[in-house]
Amino acid sequence: MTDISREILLEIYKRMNEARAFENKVSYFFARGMVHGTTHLSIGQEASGVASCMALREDDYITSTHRGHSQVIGKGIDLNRMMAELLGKYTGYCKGKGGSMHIADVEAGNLGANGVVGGGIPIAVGAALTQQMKKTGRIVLCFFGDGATNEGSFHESVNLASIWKLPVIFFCENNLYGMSMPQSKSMNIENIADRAKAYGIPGYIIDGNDAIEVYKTVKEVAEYVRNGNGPVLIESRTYRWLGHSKSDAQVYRTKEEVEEWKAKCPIKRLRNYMLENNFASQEELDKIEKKAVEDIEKAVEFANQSPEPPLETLTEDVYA
Amino acid sequence: MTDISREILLEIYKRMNEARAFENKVSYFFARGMVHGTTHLSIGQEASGVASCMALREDDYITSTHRGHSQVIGKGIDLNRMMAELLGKYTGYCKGKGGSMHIADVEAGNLGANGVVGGGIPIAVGAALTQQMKKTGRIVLCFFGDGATNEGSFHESVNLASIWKLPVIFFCENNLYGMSMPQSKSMNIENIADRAKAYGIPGYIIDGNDAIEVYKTVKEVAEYVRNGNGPVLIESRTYRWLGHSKSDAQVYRTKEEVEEWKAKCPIKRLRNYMLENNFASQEELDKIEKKAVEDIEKAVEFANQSPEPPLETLTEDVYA
Amino acid sequence: MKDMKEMTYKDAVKLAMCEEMRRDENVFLMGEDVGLYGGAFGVSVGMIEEFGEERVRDTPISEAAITGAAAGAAVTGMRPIVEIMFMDFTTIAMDALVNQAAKMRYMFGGKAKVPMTLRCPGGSGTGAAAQHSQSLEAWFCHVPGLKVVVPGTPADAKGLLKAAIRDDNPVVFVEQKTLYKEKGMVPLDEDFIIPLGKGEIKKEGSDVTVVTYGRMLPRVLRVAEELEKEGISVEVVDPRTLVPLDKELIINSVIKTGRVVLVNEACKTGGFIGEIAAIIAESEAFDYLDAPIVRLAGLDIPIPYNPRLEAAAVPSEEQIRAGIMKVMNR
Amino acid sequence: MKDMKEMTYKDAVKLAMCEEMRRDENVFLMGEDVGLYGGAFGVSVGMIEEFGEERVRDTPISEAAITGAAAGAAVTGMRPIVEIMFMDFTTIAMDALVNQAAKMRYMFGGKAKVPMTLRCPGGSGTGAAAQHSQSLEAWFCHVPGLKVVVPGTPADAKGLLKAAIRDDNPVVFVEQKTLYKEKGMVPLDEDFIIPLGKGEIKKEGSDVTVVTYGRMLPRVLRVAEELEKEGISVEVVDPRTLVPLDKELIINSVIKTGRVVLVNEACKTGGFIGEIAAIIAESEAFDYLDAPIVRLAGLDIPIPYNPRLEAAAVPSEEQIRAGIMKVMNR
Ligand SMILES: Cc1ncc(C[n+]2csc(CCOP(=O)(O)OP(=O)(O)O)c2C)c(N)n1
Ligand SMILES: Cc1ncc(C[n+]2csc(CCOP(=O)(O)OP(=O)(O)O)c2C)c(N)n1
Ligand SMILES: [Mg+2]
Ligand SMILES: [Mg+2]
Repeated sequence: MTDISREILLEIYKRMNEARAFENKVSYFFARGMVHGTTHLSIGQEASGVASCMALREDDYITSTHRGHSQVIGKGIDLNRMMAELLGKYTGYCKGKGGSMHIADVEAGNLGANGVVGGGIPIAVGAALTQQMKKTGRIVLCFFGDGATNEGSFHESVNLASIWKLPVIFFCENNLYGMSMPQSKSMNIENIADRAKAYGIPGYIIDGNDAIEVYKTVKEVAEYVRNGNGPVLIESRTYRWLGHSKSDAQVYRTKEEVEEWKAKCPIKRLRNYMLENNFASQEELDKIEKKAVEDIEKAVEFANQSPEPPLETLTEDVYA
Repeated sequence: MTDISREILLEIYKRMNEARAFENKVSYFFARGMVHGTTHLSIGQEASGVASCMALREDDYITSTHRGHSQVIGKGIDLNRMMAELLGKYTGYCKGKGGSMHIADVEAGNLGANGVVGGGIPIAVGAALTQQMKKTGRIVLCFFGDGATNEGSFHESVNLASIWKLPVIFFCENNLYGMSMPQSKSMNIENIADRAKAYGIPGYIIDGNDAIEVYKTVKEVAEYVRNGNGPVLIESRTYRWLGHSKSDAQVYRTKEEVEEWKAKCPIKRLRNYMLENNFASQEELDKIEKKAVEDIEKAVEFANQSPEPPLETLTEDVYA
Repeated sequence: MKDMKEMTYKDAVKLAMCEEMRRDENVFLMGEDVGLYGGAFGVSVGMIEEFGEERVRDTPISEAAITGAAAGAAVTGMRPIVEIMFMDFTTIAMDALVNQAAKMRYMFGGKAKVPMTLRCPGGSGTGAAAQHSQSLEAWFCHVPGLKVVVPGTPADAKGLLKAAIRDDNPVVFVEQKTLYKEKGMVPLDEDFIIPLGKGEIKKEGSDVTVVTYGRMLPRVLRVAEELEKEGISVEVVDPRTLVPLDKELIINSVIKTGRVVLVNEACKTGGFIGEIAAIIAESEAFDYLDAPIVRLAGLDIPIPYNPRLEAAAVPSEEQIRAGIMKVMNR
Repeated sequence: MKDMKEMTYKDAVKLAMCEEMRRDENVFLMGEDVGLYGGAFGVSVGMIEEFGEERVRDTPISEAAITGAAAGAAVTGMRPIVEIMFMDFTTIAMDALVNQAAKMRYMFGGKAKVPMTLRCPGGSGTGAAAQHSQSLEAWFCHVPGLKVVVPGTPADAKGLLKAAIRDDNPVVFVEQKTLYKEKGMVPLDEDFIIPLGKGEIKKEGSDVTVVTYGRMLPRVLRVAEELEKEGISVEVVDPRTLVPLDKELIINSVIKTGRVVLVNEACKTGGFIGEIAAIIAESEAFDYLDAPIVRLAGLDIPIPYNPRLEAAAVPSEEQIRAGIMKVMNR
C-alpha cells in the first residue's frame, strides 16, 4: 500500500475531478459553438497532469501545454479565473487575451500553456537556470507531448539542461498521438524515455493513468533533480479520450481503442484504490465529485457575470 | 590485410594529399591576408572526409560542411575550379559568389557546403527522399560536426529519415571541438553514436584518422542503407590541427593535445600501411604527394589567371 | 477556357494541388496531418485516397526538417509542396527557408533550382490567439530568392498555386484562414495559371486607389461598392503576388486617381503596405498625389483571444471607409 | 558626466555589458564561444576572467534553446544577454523570440516581464557570403513586443546597450560587424544611458534630410561633410532605435528641409527604410515634400562572396551622393 497521505490522495482526487468537470463543461461549450477558437482537452489524462504537479513544492514552476487544463489545475489554480479566461473575460488569468492555449500565472509558478508544440521546453530550461543561479531550491516541471519530442526545441533544450545539470523534469505525456500521427509512425522507437540516452540523463516510463505511480515517481525524481543531479525525462503513458481539438473526426484511430482506454479511467482507478484500501468512503468521494461539478458551475457563473475586457486594453501590455 | 584494391588505396592517398596541399595553400593565403573572408580547414581530418566519399558510388550525393574541403575533394572535384571559387573567381564552382563555405556541384552530387551548422542535414534528408521516391538506388552521405549534433535540425532530420527509412548516412566528423567548445562540455555523453538510439537506427564509432576503417565502414553501411534499411549514424573520431577558422588563438586546448594528434596524421598512417603491406613503393607515393602539390600550384595559377566575376552577374541567378 | 465552377477558396487550393499532382509525378505534398486527417483546415481531405501516402506524406512535428527536406528534395528533382500548419510556425523553419532554399541558387552560382512551394495559412479571426494568428508575409518579401503569394479569391488561389508549383523557385504561398470557406467562380481549365507577379484591378474606379490583398480584399470590395452608390469611385488593386510585385499596375492606378489607401491585415510597423507606400513615394506617381498616403493595417499588438478584441485588432469595414474618406478629404 | 575615452565600437559594447553585470547580479551573458574564446568577434574577450563561467556562459550550438532559455530565465527574474553569433542564425531562434519572448507579456494579460537582450552582429562586408551577412532588422521591427536597436557609433552602442539591458522587454540589439573596430569618444559615466526610442541628429543641415542608421551612418556622414563644402547642407538623422521609432525627429527634419533620402544596408524590398518612407508619406511632412522620397538600400540579392561584388551589393558613398543629388534635382 502506498505511503502517500490520505490528504494528498484526496486532494489529487479532488483536482482530477475538477479537471474532468472543467473540461466536460468546456467541451459542452465548444460543441455548441458558445466559445470562440479551439481547445485541446485532456480528459483521460488527468492523473498525468494533476498528480505530477501535486508532487511538486508549491513554489516550484511548471510550463504547461496546449493540452494543459489538468496540469494547471494540478498546480493549483483559481477555477473561476481559469473559466473566465476560457470565456475571454477580463477577470481571466490573462484578462481574456490568452484563452485556453495561454493560461498562465507566472507568480504562482505557472509559466504558461503554449500554443507552439515544444515551445515551452526551452522556457522551462531557462526558468531552471534561474533557480540554479539564484540557488532557490526550486525546480521546474516541463510538460510536453509525444509529438513534441520530434521538435528540435526538445533536443536542444534537454541537451542544454543536461550539460548544465539544471533542476528540470522533462515530463512527456505520451498519449500515443500527436494530432492524427500515432507515435509508432512519428518515431522509430517504442520508448520515448530512451531519448534520455542521447543526453546521458535518466529516463523513466510510468503508467500515466495511475495517479499514485505518477505522484510517487515525480516526488522521487523531484528530489533527485532538486539535489543538483541534473534533469530527468519521464514518459507518462496515457490517452486522450476526445478528439485532438474541437474539430476532429478521429479517423486515425478506432472506437475500440478509445473504449479500451476509457476503461482505464484514471479517476475511477484512484477512486477504486482509495475505496479498496480504505483511504476514503464512497460518500466522501461522491461528495468530492459533486463538489467539483458544482465548483465548475460556479466558475461558469463567475465567468458569465464577468465583464468583457474593455476595448482600451487592446493596446495595453504589449510592452512593460 | 585489407581487401581494398591497390587502385582505390592509391586514389584515396592521392585525394588526401590534394586536400592537404589545397588547404596548406589556402592557409598560406589567409595568413597573408591574400583572401577575403574566412575559411575552416580540415587538415588532420583528411581520412574522414576523403575515404568516406571514396566509398560512395559516383552518382551518390553528399552534403558538405563549412569544413568541407577534404569532403568535396574526396567526392571528386576539379581542383582548378575549386581554387578559383576560393579566390572568388568567375571560373569557380559558384562563379565566385559562394566561396569556401558554399562550394557546390549539384550535378556531380555535391549539394553544397553549408555556412549554417546543421543546415545541410535536412537537405540531405530531402535528397534521400528524392532517391527513395524515384527509386534511383542512390544514397546520400551527410556530413556534420560534433557541435552540429546539438542543433535541433540534427534531431528532426535524423528522426524524419529514420521513420521513412531514407537512404542517408549521417556522418559525424567528431573532431572533439565545436569552435572552442569541447564535446565533453557541449553534451553529457561520450559517444555521439549513442544518439542513434533516440531514433532506433544503428550507430557506429570509427577511427576517423584511419582511411581504411573509414572506407570499409562507409562501404558496408552504404550497402545497408542502399538496400532500404534506413539511415545509419557514423561517428568518425578525428581532430583538426589548425584553429577553428582564420582567427583563432586556440586558448581552449593545449599544444600537447594538438601535437599528440599530429602524430596520428591520417596521411602518414595510410602511407605507412601501404608501404608495410607492399601496396606501393616509396617512390610511387612520393610521386603522388609531389603531384598533389604541383596540381594545387596549377590550380592557383588557373585561379589567378581567371577573371573576376563581371559586375553584371551581381543581380543574376537570384531566381531561376 | 473551359467551364467555371463555384467552389470555396479551400477547394480551389486543393484542386490546384490535385491537378498538378496528376500532371507531374514529381509534385507531392508533405506536412503535419495532411494525410488521413486532411490537414488542420481540411484542405487536403481526400487527397491521400487518390495519391497514396507516398505523395501525401504525414510528417512528424518537425517544421525545420520538413522544410529543409523539401529544399533537398527540390534541388534533386522533385517539386514538393510543404504545408506548415500555421504561418506562425514558419518561425521554426526559417533557417531552411531563408538561409538554404532561398539562397541556394545564388550561392551556387546559378547551378541549382529549388522548385518548392510552402503553403501556410495566415491571419487572425479564428479565436486562436497570439501564436496562431500572425500575418508574417512581410518577412518573406524581405528575402531575395523567395517569391510570395497571398491570394484573395478562390480563382486566384487556384491559378496562383498552380503557378507556384510550376515555378522553379521557392514560393511562400500564404492562404487566408478566414477565406477558406468563401466561395467564388473558379476556372476548371487545367492550364489556368495566373503568372506570379501579375496583379489585378478587382474593381475599376477613378477617384481613389485602394491597394490591398488577401483577407482584406473582400472587405475593401464591399466598402468600395457601397461608396460607389454614394458617388465615390474606388479603384481596388490587388497585387496578389507580393514578390515579384506588379509595381506598374499600382503606380498607374495611383497616377490615374491621385489618391491612395493601402490596406493589409498584418501589423502596421514593417508590414508590406509600408513597402508599397515607399514604392509609390519614390515613383513618378508621387507628383500626382493629391493627399498623403493612408495606410490601414493591423495594430502593433499580438492578436488577443477575446473575440471583440480580436476583431478590433485588424482594419474593419468602417475603418476602411473612414480611411478612404480621409484621403478624399471628406 | 564623467570623462570620455576613445574606444572601439566593440569595446563600447563590452564596457556596457561589464558595467551592467557589475551593477546587477541578475545580468549575465550566454552564447556560443562567448567565454574563453571571447566570442566570434572578440567582443567578450576577458569577461569570463572577471565574471566567471556562471555569468559568461558558453553554450552548445543550439540557438533555439539558448534564446528560449533566455526568455525563461528573464520571466523568472534574471536579465540575460544572449549573443547569437551572426544575425543570420536568429532564423533558428525565431519561435523563441517571436512567439514566446515577444508575446508572453501580452498573452498573459500583462502579468509577465521578459527583460532579455539578444545581441547579434549584422551586415556584410567581411567576405563571409550569403549566410553570414544579412541585415534582418526589419523582421524584428514587425514583431510587436520586441524593441530593436541598431547603433552606429561607439557611444551609441554603449548607451543603448545599457538601456536595452535595463529595459523590461526583449530587445534585439543589432551590432554592425564592420563598425566593430571603428573608434569614437565614449562617456565613461556608468549611468550614461541613451533612452530607447530617442534618435539623434548627427549633423544639422537645411537642404535635405538623410535618415540612416548602423553601418551606413559613417558613410552618410562622410558624404554630408563633402557636400557641405560644395554648398549643400545635409541633415543626418539617426533614429538609432528602430522600435520604438523617434518619428517626430524624422518628420520635423523633413518638414524643415522638404527633401529626404533614406539609406540602409538591408535589402531594399521590405527593408526598414520602407517603413520610414511610409511614415513620412502618411504624415504632415508629406505636404512639405518638394521631391519624391529617395531610398538607397542593399540590392535584392543574397550577399555574394567575391569582394568586388560584395561591396557593390550595398549603397556606396558615390551612390549616396548621387541619391542626395537626385533629390536635390541636381
Ligand atoms: C510548432 C507547432 N507545430 C504544429 C502545431 C499544431 N499542433 C498543435 S497540437 C499538435 C499535436 C501535438 O502532439 P503532442 O505533442 O503529442 O501533444 P498532444 O496534443 O497529443 O497532447 C499539433 C501538430 C503547433 N501548435 N505547433
Ligand atoms: C547555426 C550556426 N551557429 C553557429 C555558427 C558558427 N560556427 C561555425 S562552425 C562552428 C562550430 C561547429 O562545430 P562542429 O559542428 O563540431 O564542426 P567543426 O567546426 O568542428 O568541423 C560554429 C559555432 C554557424 N555557422 N551556424
Ligand atoms: Mg500526443
Ligand atoms: Mg567539431
